[in-house]
Amino acid sequence: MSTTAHTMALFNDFDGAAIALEELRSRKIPGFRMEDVTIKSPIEHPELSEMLGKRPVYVQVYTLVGAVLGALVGFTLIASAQANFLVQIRGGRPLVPIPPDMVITYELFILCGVLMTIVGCFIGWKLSGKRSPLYNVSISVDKIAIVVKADRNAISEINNIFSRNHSLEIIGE
Amino acid sequence: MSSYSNISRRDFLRVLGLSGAAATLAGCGKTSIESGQETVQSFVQPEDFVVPGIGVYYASTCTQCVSRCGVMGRVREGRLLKLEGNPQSVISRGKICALGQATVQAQYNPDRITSPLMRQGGALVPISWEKANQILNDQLGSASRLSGKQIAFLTGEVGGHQSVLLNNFLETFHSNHHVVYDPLSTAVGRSASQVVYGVDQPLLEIDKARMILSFGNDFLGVGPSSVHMAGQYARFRKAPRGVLVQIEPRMTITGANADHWYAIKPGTEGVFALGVAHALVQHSAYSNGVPAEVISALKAYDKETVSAITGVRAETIPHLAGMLWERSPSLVLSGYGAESHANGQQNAASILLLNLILGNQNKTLTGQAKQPFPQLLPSQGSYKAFANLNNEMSAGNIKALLLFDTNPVFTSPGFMPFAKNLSAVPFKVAFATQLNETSNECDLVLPLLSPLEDFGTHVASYQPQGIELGIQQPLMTQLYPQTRSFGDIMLDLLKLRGVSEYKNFPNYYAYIQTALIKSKPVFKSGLNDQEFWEDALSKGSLRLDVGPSTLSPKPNAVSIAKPKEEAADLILPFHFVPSVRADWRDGTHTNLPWLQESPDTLTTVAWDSWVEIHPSTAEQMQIVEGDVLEIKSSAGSIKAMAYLFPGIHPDTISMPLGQGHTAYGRYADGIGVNPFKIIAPVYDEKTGELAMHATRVSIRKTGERGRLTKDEGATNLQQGRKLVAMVSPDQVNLSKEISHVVK
Amino acid sequence: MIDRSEEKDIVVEHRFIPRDQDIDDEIAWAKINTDVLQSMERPRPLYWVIFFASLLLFSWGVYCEIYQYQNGLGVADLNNPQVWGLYIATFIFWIGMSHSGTLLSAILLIMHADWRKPIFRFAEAMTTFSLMTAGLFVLVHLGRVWQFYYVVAYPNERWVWPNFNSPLVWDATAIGTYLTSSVVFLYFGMIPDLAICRDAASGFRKKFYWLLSLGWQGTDRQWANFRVAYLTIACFLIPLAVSVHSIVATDFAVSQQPGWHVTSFPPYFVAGALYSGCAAIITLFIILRYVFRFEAYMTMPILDKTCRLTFAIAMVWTYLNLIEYASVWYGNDMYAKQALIYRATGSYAPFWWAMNILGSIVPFALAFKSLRANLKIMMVVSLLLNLGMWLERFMIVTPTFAHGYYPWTWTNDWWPSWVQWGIVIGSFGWFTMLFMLFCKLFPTVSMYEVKEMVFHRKSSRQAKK
Amino acid sequence: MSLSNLLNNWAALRETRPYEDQYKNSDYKWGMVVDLDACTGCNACTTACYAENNLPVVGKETFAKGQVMHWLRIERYWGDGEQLPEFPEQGAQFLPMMCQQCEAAPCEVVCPVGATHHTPDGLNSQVYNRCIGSRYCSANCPYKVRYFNWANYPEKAWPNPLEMQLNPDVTVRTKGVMEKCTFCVQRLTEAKNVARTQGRKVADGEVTTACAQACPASAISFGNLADPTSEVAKIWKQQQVKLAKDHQDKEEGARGYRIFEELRTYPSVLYLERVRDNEV
Repeated sequence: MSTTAHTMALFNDFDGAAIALEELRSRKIPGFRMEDVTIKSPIEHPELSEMLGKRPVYVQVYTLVGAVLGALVGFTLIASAQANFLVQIRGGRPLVPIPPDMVITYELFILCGVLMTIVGCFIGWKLSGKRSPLYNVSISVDKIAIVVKADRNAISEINNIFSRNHSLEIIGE
Repeated sequence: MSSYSNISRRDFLRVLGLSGAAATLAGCGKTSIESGQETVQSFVQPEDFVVPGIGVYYASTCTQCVSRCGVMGRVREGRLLKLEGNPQSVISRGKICALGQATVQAQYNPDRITSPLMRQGGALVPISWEKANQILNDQLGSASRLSGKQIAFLTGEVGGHQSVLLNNFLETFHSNHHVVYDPLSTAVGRSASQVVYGVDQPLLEIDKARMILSFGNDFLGVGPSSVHMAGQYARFRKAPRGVLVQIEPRMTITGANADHWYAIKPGTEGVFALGVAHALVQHSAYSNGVPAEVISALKAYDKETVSAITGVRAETIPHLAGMLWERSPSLVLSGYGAESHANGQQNAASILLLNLILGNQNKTLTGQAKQPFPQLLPSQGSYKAFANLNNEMSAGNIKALLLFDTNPVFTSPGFMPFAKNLSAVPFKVAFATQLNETSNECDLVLPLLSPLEDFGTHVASYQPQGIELGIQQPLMTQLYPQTRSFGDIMLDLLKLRGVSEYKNFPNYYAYIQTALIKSKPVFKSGLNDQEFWEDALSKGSLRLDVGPSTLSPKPNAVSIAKPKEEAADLILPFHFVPSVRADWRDGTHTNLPWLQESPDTLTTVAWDSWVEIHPSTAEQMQIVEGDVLEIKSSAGSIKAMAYLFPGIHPDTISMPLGQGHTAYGRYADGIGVNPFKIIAPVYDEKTGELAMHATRVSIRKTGERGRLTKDEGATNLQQGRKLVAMVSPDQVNLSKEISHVVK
Repeated sequence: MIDRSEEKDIVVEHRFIPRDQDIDDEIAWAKINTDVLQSMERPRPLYWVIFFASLLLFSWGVYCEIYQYQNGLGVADLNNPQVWGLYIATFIFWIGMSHSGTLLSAILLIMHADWRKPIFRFAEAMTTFSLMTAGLFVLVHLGRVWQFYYVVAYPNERWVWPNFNSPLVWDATAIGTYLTSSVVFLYFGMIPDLAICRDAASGFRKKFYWLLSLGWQGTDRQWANFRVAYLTIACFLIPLAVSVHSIVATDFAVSQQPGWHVTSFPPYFVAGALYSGCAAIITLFIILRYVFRFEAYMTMPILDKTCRLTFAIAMVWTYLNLIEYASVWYGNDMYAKQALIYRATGSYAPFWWAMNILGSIVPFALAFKSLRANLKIMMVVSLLLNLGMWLERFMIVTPTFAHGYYPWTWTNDWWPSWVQWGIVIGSFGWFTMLFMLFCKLFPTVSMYEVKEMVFHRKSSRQAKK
Repeated sequence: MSLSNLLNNWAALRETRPYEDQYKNSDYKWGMVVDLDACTGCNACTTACYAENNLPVVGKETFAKGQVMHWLRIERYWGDGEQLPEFPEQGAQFLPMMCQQCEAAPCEVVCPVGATHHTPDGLNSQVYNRCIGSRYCSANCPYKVRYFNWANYPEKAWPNPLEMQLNPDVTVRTKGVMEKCTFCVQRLTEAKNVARTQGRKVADGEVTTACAQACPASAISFGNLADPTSEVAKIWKQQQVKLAKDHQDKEEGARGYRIFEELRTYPSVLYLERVRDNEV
């Protein structure tokens, strides 16, 4: 069986959780790294997540790629389609007219941008990856949870820290 | 013209309807039926020269109106698709009118009758030809005792060998009782020009005239040869450009194309003409050659008097006189409008008098070429003959009545109880392609081939250039096996009557082929009989190039009365002027969908009847478009929607003839109303013809309002756009232009 | 369909909330959950009345469409030149309606105006559904609807493509993009709430929400990515929304018709769109507030703000409207001028004046606080505004056709047939039906955002102390 | 390969029309001249069009709805101003109006599916199979000469045996497609094929439209503008109207003009002004 284990503590409010986190960080527990801490909360709380150290987000990169590709591929496809269409003059306009193509290019630019953003976000969520079993419905109501992954022997100490900071409930594996 | 006196039945040539120039012929040509029928394709075995997918053209002659234009039919895989003008015909010059093209729909009309019909218990039921022939034999066969006036043939203006056979058939009853009824007969005009020129219908050289002064003459619409005249008109408009002035109470198509159009009180056209004549004879250049009594009689027609009577501004008269003076040769025309009044012939004569004064005869006005086939000319209709027949019928003197190419029940005026009298006639036979109000009342209806399935010969009463003997040939196999050619039926009837001369002719085709081949010498053709015949068939006509004859007018024949103003009628304040649409005529053609769907070009109304009323009059009476008006005359009343029409005299209202059918097929029935029924019994004093434009009526708003079915939108003005630009002749240089008018 | 006993256990507590406060920040998070979830469980009876009424209208519309499909567009009494009639007018109307959702959601999100939070969800839903409705009209007005896919640029062996010069193809692309994006935006912003539903629900509904919530656990990583992605999409949506309606405007501005060939059309259309959208939001706000007992969340101060926003946009629209008239008037293009004069004096003049009054005068009702505070009046006003906006679209289409370049085809008395009216009415039924279904299936008030709102407001208030 | 095609022919793909001598090197450019001075408004041309192009007769009710299908209509105006004269003293002004076959046709640009486009011989063609019936072309046509199949007209228009008259060279259009005057393209195609098999060009006067053929006053003439020796080309030249110009600088005396020239549609139909004598 693996040497690591998970534990989760529920807190009433962000302040309680914050103190607990602070203590976790200050006490250098062997076999415990701050990176392995996850917060689960009903709403977003940037200050709290900052205490976990930098956790970069790459969504914008996907967005950029999507938008740029969308525009380029879009224009090329349209223009070459027009160039290939059995040569038909319409209203004396050029066969490959720039302004109309710009309109469509613009739309594709946005469309691909949006879609790639979603893709980026899903990747950020490690979608279809396994979700941790340590979850409690009250999180979606009003409780804040701190989930820790650490060596088995560190778990008990961590749990102590939680209980000392009067967490409502501690759930292990 | 329908009289056919002292014919000796042993005169074979007469049997063939040849006389005059052709009367000194002999010998007999072989007949080949097959050769003729090769012009007809069948779906099953196309002839060698029929390439599937390629349209082949065959020449024939149009029978829709009296013009008898040469036409070509486009035939594909045995189907007739379209009619075009035949360039080899000088009458049509390769052009064709709407009415002519619509013949195709008479051919394919879904309401055609496909077998003989017999009246049984009030209704017409289909019967076999055997039965029909038996009935004919019983009634008209050699056993029949009918003779003289007891039998009558009532037809439209039939001509060619049809009329020859028809008259020869009557002849076997010792009868010449062939009554021709044309509700829009030009008898008055003909008689007037007889008086002035000694001919029925002088030749109009429109393109030669530099100015045309037309009193309601609709030569572009219902003229004697409107397609030909449209071409002449186009040339007339090219440099040196002629000027057309039209004077009439209700604008015709011709009036719509005039340089200047004057609205005049109906029936006063003659007075106006005499006013112009008066203005002209002031100048010695015009007075000499004019009898003194005429000049003195004209004195009464000073411009004020004339203006008072006609309602046209006084200064117009010297102005027009001046123009006629400048623009010689001119051409003055009297038209149906001017002639259809109590003083109709008087009007026409006075108008034609102007030509004499202006010396237009033999310049723009000549006589037609000498006619070598007088018997083939269409017999001209007259109301008087028709009225006499009606009296005979009501007196019960008519025992058998044969009807062909006419619809008197629909076109007879409302005051005449024709329908009632007709039902009293013991034996009534109708020859028809489609049932109509009249054939519906008959005891026996014989189904005819459509004009496009039949053979025929035609000599137009108006021969614009030389003589053209139009040949009508089938453009496709007959649609319905039970339908037969009128000619064939007549031949059979003649055989029933035991006339021996017709035994040699198996059918009408053989008959006319023989007849025409016999007439070969008239055309000085070098071809042998067979070639001559096939050449004629392929050209669609036989031509004789003879120049026009000269006219010898008789000025002092015109009697000029004192001008008198007609009293205003308080009960019936409005003049009623029924208008004739070129493609509807008297209503014979309103069963053709194309002609119903094509909007009247002046009002753009389609699929309906309407009442044309001048906007100012409408304003006084608070009438707006769509108001249902009741038009009441002494003879009856009809209802139709109002259309505000500026091209009409404010004291006049007008309605189109031809609508209001009740038994003429799905496209005509229940559409509009029939103005014939409110025509009042007013007759031309000289000829006794019914005066179609002399009816007085009153208008009543019924309170109902509808929506006219018309093509024009919310406006009939150009609203500042340059759609139809108008320029005056001095702004353009016509002489430099490339003209493409067919000569 | 709801009996009294159930009624009892729903309590809407009435306690004092300062008038300036958008929402009671003492409200407990747990209560937010229960309130919103209950709204999905047991709405007031009126809900069902509305739902079935709209179902009825929709089925009538379907009947009319089938009738038209069978007999051809002739039964709509369209003709030459009146080729479009109500279909295209109503199409623009629905497209316009769809803009407010984006406005409230995206723009206010970026501007950190947090009073949007209780109402943006249904606004976005409105966007999505009105877009779907608009899409219907594109199909309905086609002569051969069964061939509609010719407009789509799908690869085919004959290299036949749509005509990319045609504004209609631009439309198709723009609307397609907009629909996709706004659906994504709506759904994406809903994921945390879907998780809440998942946790609260049981049975097959649990499965349903479990699937939709994409394993949301509210971890810090999920929140971080979520925030960025959501914001990015919002940023995309704003220019997109603007482009969509300006492209719809080009349908007309690009064409030759006098009265359409106007440079100021795109901004004019966009303003009109936002205008009608906001008016519709007010309407739905009032309805939802009652039907789902959202008095505690859709509060009067928020309505007040929405109304003020609407008033501002109404004034922008009025300005652009006048600009259009002015530019036509002084542009001295005879044809356009005739068309304008015809609109003001011709046979459609009553609608033109009604449109101007409803669009530019009536909104002044929104300028008075006392009136803004009165739900009934606001209901009526918002409906009037939308009527005005519909008339605007009608004026753009019908009188212009009636009075184009070519006098011969001028028509004064053209009027749509019952089929057209039927389909237009049906479209309202279809929209309401979809919207009501949505309200039943998904949380109409964004729970997590309201929690944030409450949380931040409370903390900032305590900080002040 | 699409991309290469795009890049190689970039210049050609960016060409704007019409331009001076555009048809100099092409075999055909069909054009028409209508002499309004000769036109008598007799309806022969419209009937010919019905016969040649299988136009359905729609009947009274449909006609009343404004859903009539005449490709060629005769318009009748009483004046050019905005006031109706008391009497139309210079007669009526007739205008045969059919598709103007514009060189820069507003209808072509807006069709979403490219059902209408310009052919090499300068016709504004309509592909019925491709048309989805958005009617945008009609909305954008300044002349309003495009006609839409509002119902399944063939069902009722030709009760047996009337359908035997239908021209096999012309499609019978179904419900929901747009149609309009084609300059009798079926005749043109046939003539071109015949000429090609004989290794020559179509001669002047060899082919003409149904309306031009019927017109009793020969007011309509039709031909090949690309051939300077053809009648129409001569008339255009003599009237000093240039196809590719939106404003003609012509000297006094020429009466040729094109309708709505200022809209830059460059029609292929030249109208000759109606001449009427004012001094009468």
